[in-house]
Amino acid sequence: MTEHVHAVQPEPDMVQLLTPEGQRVEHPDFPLDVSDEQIASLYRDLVLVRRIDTEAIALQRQGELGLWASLLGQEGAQIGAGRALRPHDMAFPTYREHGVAWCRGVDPLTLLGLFRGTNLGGFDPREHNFNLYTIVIGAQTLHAAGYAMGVVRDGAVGTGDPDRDTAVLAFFGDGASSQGDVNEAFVWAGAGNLPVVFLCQNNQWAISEPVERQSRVPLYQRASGFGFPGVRVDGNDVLACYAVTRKALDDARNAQGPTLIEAFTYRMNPHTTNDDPRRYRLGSEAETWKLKDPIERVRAYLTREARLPGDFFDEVEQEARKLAEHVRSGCRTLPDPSPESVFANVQVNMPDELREQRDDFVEFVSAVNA
Amino acid sequence: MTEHVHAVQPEPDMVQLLTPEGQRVEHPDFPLDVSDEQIASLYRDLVLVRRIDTEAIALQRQGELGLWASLLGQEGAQIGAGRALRPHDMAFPTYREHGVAWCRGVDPLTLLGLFRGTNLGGFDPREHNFNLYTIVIGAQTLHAAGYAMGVVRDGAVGTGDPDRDTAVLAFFGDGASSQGDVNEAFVWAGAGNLPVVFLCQNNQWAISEPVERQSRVPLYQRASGFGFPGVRVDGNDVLACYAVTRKALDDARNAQGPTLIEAFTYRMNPHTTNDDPRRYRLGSEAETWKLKDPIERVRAYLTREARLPGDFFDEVEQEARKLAEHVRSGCRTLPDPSPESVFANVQVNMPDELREQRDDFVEFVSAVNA
Amino acid sequence: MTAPMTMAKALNEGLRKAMEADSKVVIMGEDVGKLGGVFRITDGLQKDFGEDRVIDTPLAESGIIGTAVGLAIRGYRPVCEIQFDGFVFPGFDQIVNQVAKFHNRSAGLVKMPITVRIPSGGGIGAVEHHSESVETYFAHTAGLKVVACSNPSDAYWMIQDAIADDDPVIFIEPKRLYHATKAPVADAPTPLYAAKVVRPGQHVTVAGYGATVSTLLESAKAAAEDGIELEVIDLRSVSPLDMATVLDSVRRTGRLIVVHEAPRSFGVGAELAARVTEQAFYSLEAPVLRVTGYDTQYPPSRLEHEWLPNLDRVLDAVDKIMEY
Amino acid sequence: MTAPMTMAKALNEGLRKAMEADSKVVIMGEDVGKLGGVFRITDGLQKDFGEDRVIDTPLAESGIIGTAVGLAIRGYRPVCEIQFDGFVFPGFDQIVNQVAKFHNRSAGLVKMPITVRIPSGGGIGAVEHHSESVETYFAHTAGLKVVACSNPSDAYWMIQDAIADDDPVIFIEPKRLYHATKAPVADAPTPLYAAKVVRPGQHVTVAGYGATVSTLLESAKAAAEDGIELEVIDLRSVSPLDMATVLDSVRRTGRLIVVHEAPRSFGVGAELAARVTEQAFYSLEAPVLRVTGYDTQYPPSRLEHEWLPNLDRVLDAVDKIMEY
Ligand SMILES: Cc1ncc(C[n+]2csc(CCOP(=O)(O)OP(=O)(O)O)c2C)c(N)n1
Ligand SMILES: Cc1ncc(C[n+]2csc(CCOP(=O)(O)OP(=O)(O)O)c2C)c(N)n1
Ligand SMILES: [Mg+2]
Ligand SMILES: [Mg+2]
Repeated sequence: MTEHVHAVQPEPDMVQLLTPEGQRVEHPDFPLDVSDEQIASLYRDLVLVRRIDTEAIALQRQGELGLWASLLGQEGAQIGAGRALRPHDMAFPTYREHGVAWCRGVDPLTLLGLFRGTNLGGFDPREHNFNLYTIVIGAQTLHAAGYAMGVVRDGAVGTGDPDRDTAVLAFFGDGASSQGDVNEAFVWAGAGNLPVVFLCQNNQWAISEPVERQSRVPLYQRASGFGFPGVRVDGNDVLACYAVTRKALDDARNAQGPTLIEAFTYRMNPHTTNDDPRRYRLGSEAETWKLKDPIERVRAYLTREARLPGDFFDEVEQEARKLAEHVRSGCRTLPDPSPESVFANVQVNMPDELREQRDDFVEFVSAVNA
Repeated sequence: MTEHVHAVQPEPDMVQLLTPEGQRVEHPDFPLDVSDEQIASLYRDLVLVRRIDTEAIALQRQGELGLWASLLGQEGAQIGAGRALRPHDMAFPTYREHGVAWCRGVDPLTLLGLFRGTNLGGFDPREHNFNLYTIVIGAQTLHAAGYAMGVVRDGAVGTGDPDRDTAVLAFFGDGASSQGDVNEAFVWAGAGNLPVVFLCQNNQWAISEPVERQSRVPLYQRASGFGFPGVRVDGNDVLACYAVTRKALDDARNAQGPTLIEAFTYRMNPHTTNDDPRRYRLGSEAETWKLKDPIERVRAYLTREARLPGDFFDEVEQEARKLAEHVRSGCRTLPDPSPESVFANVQVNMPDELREQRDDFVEFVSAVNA
Repeated sequence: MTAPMTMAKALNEGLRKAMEADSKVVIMGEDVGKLGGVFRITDGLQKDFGEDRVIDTPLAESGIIGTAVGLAIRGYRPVCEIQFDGFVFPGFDQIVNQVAKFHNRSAGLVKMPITVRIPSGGGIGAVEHHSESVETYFAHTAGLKVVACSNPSDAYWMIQDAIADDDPVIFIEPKRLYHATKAPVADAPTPLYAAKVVRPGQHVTVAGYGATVSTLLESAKAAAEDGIELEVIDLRSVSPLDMATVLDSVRRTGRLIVVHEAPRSFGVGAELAARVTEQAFYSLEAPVLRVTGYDTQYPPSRLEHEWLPNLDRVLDAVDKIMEY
Repeated sequence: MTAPMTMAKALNEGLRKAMEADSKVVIMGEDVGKLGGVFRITDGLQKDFGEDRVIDTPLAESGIIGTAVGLAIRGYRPVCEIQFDGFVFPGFDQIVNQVAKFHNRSAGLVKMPITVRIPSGGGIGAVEHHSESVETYFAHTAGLKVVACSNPSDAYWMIQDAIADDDPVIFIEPKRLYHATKAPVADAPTPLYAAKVVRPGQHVTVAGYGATVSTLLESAKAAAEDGIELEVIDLRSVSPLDMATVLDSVRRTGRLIVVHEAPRSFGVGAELAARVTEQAFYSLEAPVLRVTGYDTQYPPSRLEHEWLPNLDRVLDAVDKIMEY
């Protein structure tokens, strides 16, 4: 297999605030004064969500999960964007935003039901202002645009009141950029000046298809033709992702309209636990991206620049172990769905014909289990 | 009703080669040497297709057609683009490209069946390399992209042989620019470097919706984010439309990939004969556009600059009358569809169950008519 | 009872009432604002309720439905207008994969009180895609309800009840009835999901919905002259089906003819035939017969009146079913 | 007879044969190239036939189908892969409004020899949208043919016949059978649109297609032990339906049970019930019964095996139908 060469290279003007070597650099458009404590806390997020991911993969191998979509390599984009959200902002994830879920305060166990097959999501998006995972590629970007229409109609944008003004953050992938729905969401957002930020994690691959199958120009450039700005950020730089997303969300809240952010990153793992990337890409590609690891650069900064003591890292590691244990044991004890539940939520008001089918099904299941 | 103000104004850089006053002007990127004879022949096209349109509207009023979508005001865009096509190029119209059909050599009567309700189109797109009218907004742009994929696979692009190299021209409207299909067609064309030219007739309105409902930036700008050039041309300037489309088609044939052309024009008539524009726009808007009439400026040029004798215009008028008569009488004698035909073309191979239904239907119709 | 009004006017009044009743109701679609929709069903509503509640959307059906889902999550109650039946398909994915599944996906925690209005059916001499009957696609989709109005009074009440329903409802409007006749609006509604016997009769039950109901009533008149009494049922709801009303009738008549404009195969008639045969097997004197659109693409309008279920074809079926 | 192979392999071989037979055949879809598709059905084909004939498309189903229409107009014979059943809906408009209507719109002058392959159905423990049965939507659409393979030999022949057909064919592949068992490929095909009696029996006719056929054969074995002989019919084609084969069987057994994974209401079972009741009314000892998916969204995978038609539910239906 010949090495796959990516035609779309990171732009020189890709926003970066922390180099792969852990050096803080400045960007004129995105000033960021963030304390070392804050950076340390971002480090903690990065490590913890990576651990959640690692555990979930292990659980899948052990047959406890049917499937898992790993975020490995994308922690910087997800934590940076996730931490830029305010509590009352709303996030619309795909199926891979476990890191964003973490930032929203969603218990990792809440995410597992879908992958274990005990439910289809099963949580209330409004509890943490984090939508249910959406599997149909691109569909959620229109939901985000519609939600933003609601925000506008609620008078929750451009009032200047930080506790009132609300932004919406829609996630999608490089492959999703080709879907009609995503482009229609751009139409709605641009023409309607909606308070929505589109965050495309360009992890270079849509399963086996490199991003050039979707576009021969950088994806952030898609925005201008719809009438709003696009910016490419180093998706492995949590600080840059934080700064760029915060700015875009502020603009949205201040009625300045939408922004498209392309977080340039890499899917280090297979597409899902079902996938075999050896069929379509060389391991060497991942090796080069390993050098840009989103966690290592922060660790390097914290040790070299901020000179954090070693026991800080030990504490985070401790916490990660606890979290891992929580995920492991919690997953195994997730309740199986009841046969009733299959019918209970088909609609709010169940028609009679469905009652009969429910009774039939419930009786059958109990007979089988008897 | 307050006057509707269009936010999207024609750009200074909108390509124009013939002013509304009939003055030839040059544009650095689009040199055009056309003889006065050629311009005269374009004038003839413009007058004749306008007459076809006028007759069709009259036929609808008389109940001979169920519906008609008028091209009034868009003759320049359609004749300019239509005449830039080579015989072996392929055009994909919407339902309004009667002028393009004319350039392709399609008898106007062929277009009437659909509007009269005697068929659904009923001609072979390959006969004149002009596709069937497509009513589902935007769908034909993907057909054009797919056809262009076929052209590439046939080795009919970039060979340098003018009789072999083939371009595809896809028409759509300003409203259509919002459809997922149109943007997906841009994705395919850009990522695949397809020999397809997208021609958007921005006639300012999608039925009752002004173009700003679709976009807050000029539509030609949509192209860059998909990786190909976009250009705005004065859609009421037949010479500019000819020059710009010719250049784009040449690029496509030469494997230079797609172009988006926004022909900036105006829908002078109601959306269709069913529509009542008084409900949503002021007549004064049409009045200002009347001053930019695509035919008047050519007539002015031919009289003042080319000094064509009056009898040229008389001849064209004669021809127009003949054509009108052809349309009038031909429409009334269009054959009604046979009951068999409803079933004959459901599929190539008719299943037995359908035969029974056909016989049932045919028998019923003959009974009714008996 | 009000003064007589057209179905178009009744829908317009019903929408107005719904918007007055709940400030979260928003109307969205192509040309629904200033124009009032190509059929004028939303006439005057933008003027009275403002551009924030009566929204002229960009031209994309997936966008219309997809943004409605987002508005519903935010607590709104969107009423989407699809301009013509054939144009619901670009929005089909958002309806089937999102609107119909979201409540279930959320374990019942999020409601999708979305109403999708679809001017439907043929008989108006229109071009391709403007005369189709798409109800079966949605009836086969779990999580959706599908209703059709057949007269101004039902139109007025059903649209309000559909909007007030916390479940997504596909609201089929027989476009050729919009301006067909005027009728007064009853003081109280029939329950949204209940079928209605609109003419009693003891020999044959004929069931339809939407535009075909008037065809059935004419047919009943004609059949009565030959001494055959048809019991005409307006199903009103295609999903769920009010089987109690249908079965009660068929158990009395022993004969059922189902009529709809949609193609016959895999249509509503098939489902009724299956259920009635299963649930009233020993009451049936004859098989359930179907008078429907044929299994073809919708024909050129010059042939649509022959193609559509009509009086003659219904009476043929009546003769046929009486022969058993 | 070949050596035994899986259905996945048989489809792969069939596709290879089709591409060798006609240079206008192109395969297009998401990940069909280097990866060979997420199920490896197109494994190795891009390597052997090149990127021009095995095309990794951008990620958009409407685009995949819409460009296939354009390729067909240009004289190609596209084979589109939809990655999973639930993802056909973004391409639904192009299938229903263009693929199904184009030949008719052109008065028969343009052919649409497009095959849409859809890995379908449940039972693989997948997440939402990956286990659905979408055949009924297409069966209700005039202009489309819908077939489903139930074993490697049919898979090998049917995919070639579907591609060779000048009409558009929706090709349903029961994904849980891809790697389930190996079987040899017969030397000659059964006609594409013919149903097949795969086990004779005199008491009850049970008809299914795709993955349910194996369930029916197991059920027949089990029922035989109780002295009840089921005649098992593999419908193979959902549209058109081979009624001759079904009616011949039902006229002998007097009893019919239809089985499919798709939700019951407005499904394939309803159409068969309607037709059989109409065409064999006096032969029926009992109403046609349906063993199907329930009228719910597809359940979480932990409950799918109970939700899907299975041996126990089929045998329950057999007991029930024998009581008439
Ligand atoms: C409409 C639709 N088509 C196909 C799929 C199958 N599928 C799941 S993920 C995926 C690739 C997505 O790539 P990208 O958008 O880059 O997101 P990533 O997985 O890389 O995060 C595909 C094709 C789907 N889920 N939805
Ligand atoms: C998918 C779809 N939705 C809605 C319609 C109804 N419709 C017909 S024309 C039209 C407006 C089209 O506007 P534009 O694209 O600007 O083209 P124009 O009519 O101005 O030439 C609409 C909404 C349609 N034909 N197809
Ligand atoms: Mg990706
Ligand atoms: Mg327009």
